[in-house]
Amino acid sequence: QGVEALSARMDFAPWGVQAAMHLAQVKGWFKDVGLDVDVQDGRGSANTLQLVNAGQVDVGQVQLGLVPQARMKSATVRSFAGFARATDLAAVVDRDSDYKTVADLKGKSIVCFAASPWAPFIDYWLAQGGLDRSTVELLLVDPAALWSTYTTRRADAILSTGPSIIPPAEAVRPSRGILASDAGVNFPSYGLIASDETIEKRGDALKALVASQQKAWAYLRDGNAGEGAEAMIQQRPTIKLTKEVLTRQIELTIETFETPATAGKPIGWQADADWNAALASMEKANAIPSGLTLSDIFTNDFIG
Amino acid sequence: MLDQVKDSYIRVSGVDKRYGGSDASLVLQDINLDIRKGEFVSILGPSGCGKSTLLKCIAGLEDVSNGSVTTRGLMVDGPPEGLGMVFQRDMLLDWRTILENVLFTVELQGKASAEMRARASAQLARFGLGGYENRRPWELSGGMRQRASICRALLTDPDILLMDEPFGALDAMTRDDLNVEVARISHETHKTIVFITHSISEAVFLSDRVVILDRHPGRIVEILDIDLPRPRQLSARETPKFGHYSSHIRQVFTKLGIFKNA
Amino acid sequence: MLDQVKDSYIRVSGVDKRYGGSDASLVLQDINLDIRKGEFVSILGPSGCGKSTLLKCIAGLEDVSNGSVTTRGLMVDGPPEGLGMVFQRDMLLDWRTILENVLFTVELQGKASAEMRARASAQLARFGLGGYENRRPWELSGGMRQRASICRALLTDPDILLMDEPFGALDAMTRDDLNVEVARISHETHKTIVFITHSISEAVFLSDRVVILDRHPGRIVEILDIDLPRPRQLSARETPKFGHYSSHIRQVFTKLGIFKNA
Amino acid sequence: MRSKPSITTRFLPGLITLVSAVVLWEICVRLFQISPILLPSPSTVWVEFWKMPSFFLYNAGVTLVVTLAGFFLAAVFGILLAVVIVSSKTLERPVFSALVALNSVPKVALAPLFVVWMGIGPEPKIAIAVMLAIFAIVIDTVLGLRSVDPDMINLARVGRASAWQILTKVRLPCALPSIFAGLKVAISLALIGAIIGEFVGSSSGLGFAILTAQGQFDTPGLFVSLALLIAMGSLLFNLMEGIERLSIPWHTSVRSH
Amino acid sequence: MRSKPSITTRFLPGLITLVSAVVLWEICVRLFQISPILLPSPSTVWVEFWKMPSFFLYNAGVTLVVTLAGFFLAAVFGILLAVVIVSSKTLERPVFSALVALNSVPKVALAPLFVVWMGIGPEPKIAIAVMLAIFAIVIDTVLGLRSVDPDMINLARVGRASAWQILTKVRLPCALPSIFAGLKVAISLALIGAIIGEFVGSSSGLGFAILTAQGQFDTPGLFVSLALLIAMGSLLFNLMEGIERLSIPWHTSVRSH
Ligand SMILES: Nc1ncnc2c1ncn2[C@@H]1O[C@H](COP(=O)(O)OP(=O)(O)OP(=O)(O)O)[C@@H](O)[C@H]1O
Ligand SMILES: Nc1ncnc2c1ncn2[C@@H]1O[C@H](COP(=O)(O)OP(=O)(O)OP(=O)(O)O)[C@@H](O)[C@H]1O
Ligand SMILES: Cc1ncc(C[n+]2csc(CCO)c2C)c(N)n1
Ligand SMILES: [Mg+2]
Ligand SMILES: [Mg+2]
Repeated sequence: QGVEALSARMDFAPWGVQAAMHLAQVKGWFKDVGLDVDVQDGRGSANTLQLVNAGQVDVGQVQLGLVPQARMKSATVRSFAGFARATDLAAVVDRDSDYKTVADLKGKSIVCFAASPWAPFIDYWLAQGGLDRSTVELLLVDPAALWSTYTTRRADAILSTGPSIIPPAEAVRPSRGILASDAGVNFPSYGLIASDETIEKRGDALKALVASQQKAWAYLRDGNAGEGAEAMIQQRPTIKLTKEVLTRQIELTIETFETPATAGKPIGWQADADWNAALASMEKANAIPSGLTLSDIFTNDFIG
Repeated sequence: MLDQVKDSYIRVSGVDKRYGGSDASLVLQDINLDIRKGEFVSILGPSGCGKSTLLKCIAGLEDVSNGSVTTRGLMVDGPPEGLGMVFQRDMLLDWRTILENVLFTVELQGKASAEMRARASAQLARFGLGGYENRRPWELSGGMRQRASICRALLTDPDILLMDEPFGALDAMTRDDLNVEVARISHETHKTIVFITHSISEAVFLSDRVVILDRHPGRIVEILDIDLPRPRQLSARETPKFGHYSSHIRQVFTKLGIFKNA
Repeated sequence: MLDQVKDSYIRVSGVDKRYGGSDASLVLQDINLDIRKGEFVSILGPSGCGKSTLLKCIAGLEDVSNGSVTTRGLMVDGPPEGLGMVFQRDMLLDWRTILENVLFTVELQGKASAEMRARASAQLARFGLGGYENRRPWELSGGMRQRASICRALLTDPDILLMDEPFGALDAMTRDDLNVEVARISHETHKTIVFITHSISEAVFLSDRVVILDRHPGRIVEILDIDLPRPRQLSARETPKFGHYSSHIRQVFTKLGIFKNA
Repeated sequence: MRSKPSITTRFLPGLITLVSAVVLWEICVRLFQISPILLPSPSTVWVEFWKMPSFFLYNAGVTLVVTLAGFFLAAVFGILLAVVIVSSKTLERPVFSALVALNSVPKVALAPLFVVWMGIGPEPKIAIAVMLAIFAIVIDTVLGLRSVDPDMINLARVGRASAWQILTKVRLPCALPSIFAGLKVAISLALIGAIIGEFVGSSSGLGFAILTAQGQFDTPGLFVSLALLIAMGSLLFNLMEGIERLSIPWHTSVRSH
Repeated sequence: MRSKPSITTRFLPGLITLVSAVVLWEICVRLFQISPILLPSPSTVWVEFWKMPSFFLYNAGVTLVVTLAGFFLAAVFGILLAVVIVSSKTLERPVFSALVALNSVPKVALAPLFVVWMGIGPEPKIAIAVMLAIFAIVIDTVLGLRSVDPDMINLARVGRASAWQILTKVRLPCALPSIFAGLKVAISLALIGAIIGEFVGSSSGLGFAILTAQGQFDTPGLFVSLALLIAMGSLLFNLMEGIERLSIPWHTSVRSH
């Protein structure tokens, strides 16, 4: 029995959410399940989703909330595992500021990038605090400029994900997040996607991949986040990764793993209830029309 | 008609020429000229009368607006075979050495060889440019450039040779020498030569016939047969007959009132 | 020495000239020449002997390798004031009409005016280019271009006029007319004129002195005073004295063995 | 010897190419049933445009303004720098080195710095457009200024032309054909620069529209913006060519064409 | 009348500029205590480079290969297209229109689609480099080919030169100065193209190094890559200039310079 090659593309440059992949690589857990996985860095969730859809890579690890939108635009990808099942989208602000809700950001400057998963929800989200684009200063910049805009205090808030931003910000601008879900934006976070075709034809490989990831995430959850960070540093020697930051990112990511609807279910298992709530908020935000079927968006067939 | 065509090596019949659209003024009007094989014909005329234009029409470089040009009985609609031309400007190519410039046409015709190089060098030496083979055009004086361009035209040994004021930039003595050289070439190789010049004595010395043009529009006013024995020596210029021809041409020009009331 | 400098309007003393590095061969060797105000000096010499180079040195366009040039007692290290020059090539600017080309130098000197335009037009007409004011250079024949460039040099009414084969592309009759015109200008306006030509008779006809150069390297072999009465008519060319000067120059050249054994 | 082509004969072949390319594309997409998220058909793009024509046209207008501002500044400073380079032996190498260095840095990589330094107003966009466009102008203008026949300079020197006159009355007119080549390249680059600038930080313009479309898998929307860019780019280029024809009718490249 | 400058006098001024710019930068950063995350000092960048010299050099090598491949293809196809444009009245407008259209599309916007279509190998990067570089070459070559003195063509025609010979023996040599101007612009654009390509999808090259550095907020690392890009860009440009000098010693722009 030979090993099967599989390419898996991440969302962005290496950060904590990708730890399970690198850990499985280092621990040999891919080999254990008969896989030879090529873990690639990405250029944004949207871009990775496009590549999966075009067949350029087999599997993507992306913000799953993008799948319904993509599906509407005739993409043929589905999620086959959802790890971070709660929303991690957040408005990140100074830790000791007194911003608590959307409404508190009135008159403040908020930075985001145009291709962000946040983009379609911004107006809806602002509206929950009685705001709109005329009552806040919305700066849309390149993803690369996002960070420097926030850390040089050109913006009061950054629309991003809590787990990715808060740990590295600790050193330069200690921050905390105001979760998007507080304002009714329920957006499923990181998980794995593949094209309908791959799902149909390479089920065994996907199943094996999910198994290895479940094992890795469980291991990380059980107090071994630091090892995940080390695995990443080992796998990406030329990139200046900081163990503390990665560890914290892993921990924060794991905090988004549980929703009431998935309590007690295996890691990666997705609940109809969560997705229905997600679709409802997307419909309200006019990000998608109504009428999507859940089976077009995700499957639990590969969760062992 | 057909006989005439056969008889004439170059035949210009009823040629009109305008530059630009049909509204442009006539540059050449009703030019008729038959040149036999081996003949030496000079074209004399005031500046701007259309000599260069006529030569370009014969070479197939300019379309005629009316009438036709044939060489060797064939209609000219592009440069015919076996034709060499010296342009009024020297047209040396800056990216080639002088020797390479002289070899240019030969090269185009795929006839470049070590022997040709030797012939080109010899040609250059004969024209007083020995030692300048590897110089670039911009390192030469005006007259030297002109001589190099004559060498280029001669090297292919063309059957028909069109020369547009080839000796304009040369001093009197060099010019005399080259006159003798051209007369020799014409006599020995039976090339058909059409030669534009501003020098009346040069025209008489070299030609079998001298075509005199007037301008506005350019048209033939007289074709003068030069009945001097060949081969001619420079001393022929001192003969009364020569003087007669020269002063006749001078008279024609004076009658035309060239220049003063242009 | 100082007196001499004061006396001579243009003074070339001990000039050597090489192009390129110091290893390049000499083009001009030990040229000494004093030209008085109002004098007409022609330079005769075989093609490539360095006539144009000498003129450029006088104009301050080329640095001399040795020796010095002064005009009006001042060292030349760039073109001096009140100097006009006709280049061997016509150097018309393609982006200007003929009239604008003629006005070019005047414009540079801030002297363009409606009156100047009228004078330029008149000048053009006198040179047989009436009606071509608004044409572009490429629409003119070689001789017409040359005449336009002479008009340009004359229009500023320069005190010193340097002319490099200005009539090389002109027919005999036009040339005669312009010879008369230049002689008139020289006589009436007392311009100091240095004139390069290939025509011995032109040199004799126009000049107070004729400088004869030899080549390899270019050097003065004789300076001939032309002692003919002024103003001169074209008929002066038929006088015995004229013939004497001409044949003397011819002899000098023959003795130098110009061309044949170059 | 060729007669002057009329406006129709000048633009007809281009138009025919365009139309046939569009038709071919439509056929291919329909034949191979390519998903619109990968490559939408022209008709889809057309329909998409008409869903929000004013949105697209407004953003195109924003980009056009930035492009023209960037191009204009690049032309002025580019020609100025070229003049400096050609005029001054001392400044030549430093200016050139700085320019080459500047040009080797991908503007996209500088995005964070731009936003930090200049915010997200029109300034950084214009700056990027200028930086992208200026190089071609400088290189071509320098070539043009240096290709003048030395005897033409001599002619002006004999007329005691000042350095300024030699520049304006000889060198620059002589260099015009080259300068126009530079400007034609630059106008396209200014457009690209404007888009890159909008990528870096903007909430309007076609660059912004493209990014938004990309983030939402709206490939038809993306293509509407691209089509508008193509239209704008072609228009600007042809405009430059027209200006060239009017400005240098005397040059061989225009005369013989 | 100027004497030929030696290698030292040619490059010394550029070097001095560079060194003084670097020194000034170092002083500013130290004086104003600018955070290295915004703008690192040259010394920080230097130290950063020596932490992983082989990493940076390897990635620079990868980018260099893509750049050269892109440049080479752009040169070949650019000159070819220019020849087609100049030679064929029928193909002229279609080819030109297509080229202008292609050039108006910002490659940064197209890059993601390229990766989607071509994958993440070197192909899309080379394609982007080619597309960015080719336009300047075409425009400048067309100008050069069209600027030939008509009588030079006549000279060749009298020698009964074939169309091919007129092209290779008259038009192309005449056009060389213009072509080199295009190539000098193109080599810089090819480098930028390679980087843009690497931004979108790559796991090596300086574009990749820049992106990962950005992702980690590793500004010093970003600047090492930028410095290497500047070095590479300057080197390639000066190389092109050297080749130009060797190839067209006869042209006024080289002779008088
Ligand atoms: N390309 C052109 N476009 C328009 N008119 C032209 C063109 N070439 C020549 N002409 C006109 O045609 C006439 C004849 O020119 P051509 O060059 O044939 O004269 P030419 O007899 O050779 O004169 P020259 O002895 O001065 O060389 C002139 O009036 C000139 O203005
Ligand atoms: N730019 C240059 N570089 C090198 N050598 C040159 C240059 N210009 C002229 N020469 C050389 O200098 C010599 C004299 O040239 P010049 O042009 O002064 O001759 P000329 O007497 O005017 O000849 P012509 O009557 O043919 O015009 C020639 O041998 C020529 O090769
Ligand atoms: C929606 C969304 N927006 C921004 C980021 C930002 N981000 C992605 S990777 C990275 C580097 C962290 O070390 C950062 C800041 C994200 N992940 N998701
Ligand atoms: Mg002529
Ligand atoms: Mg001369």
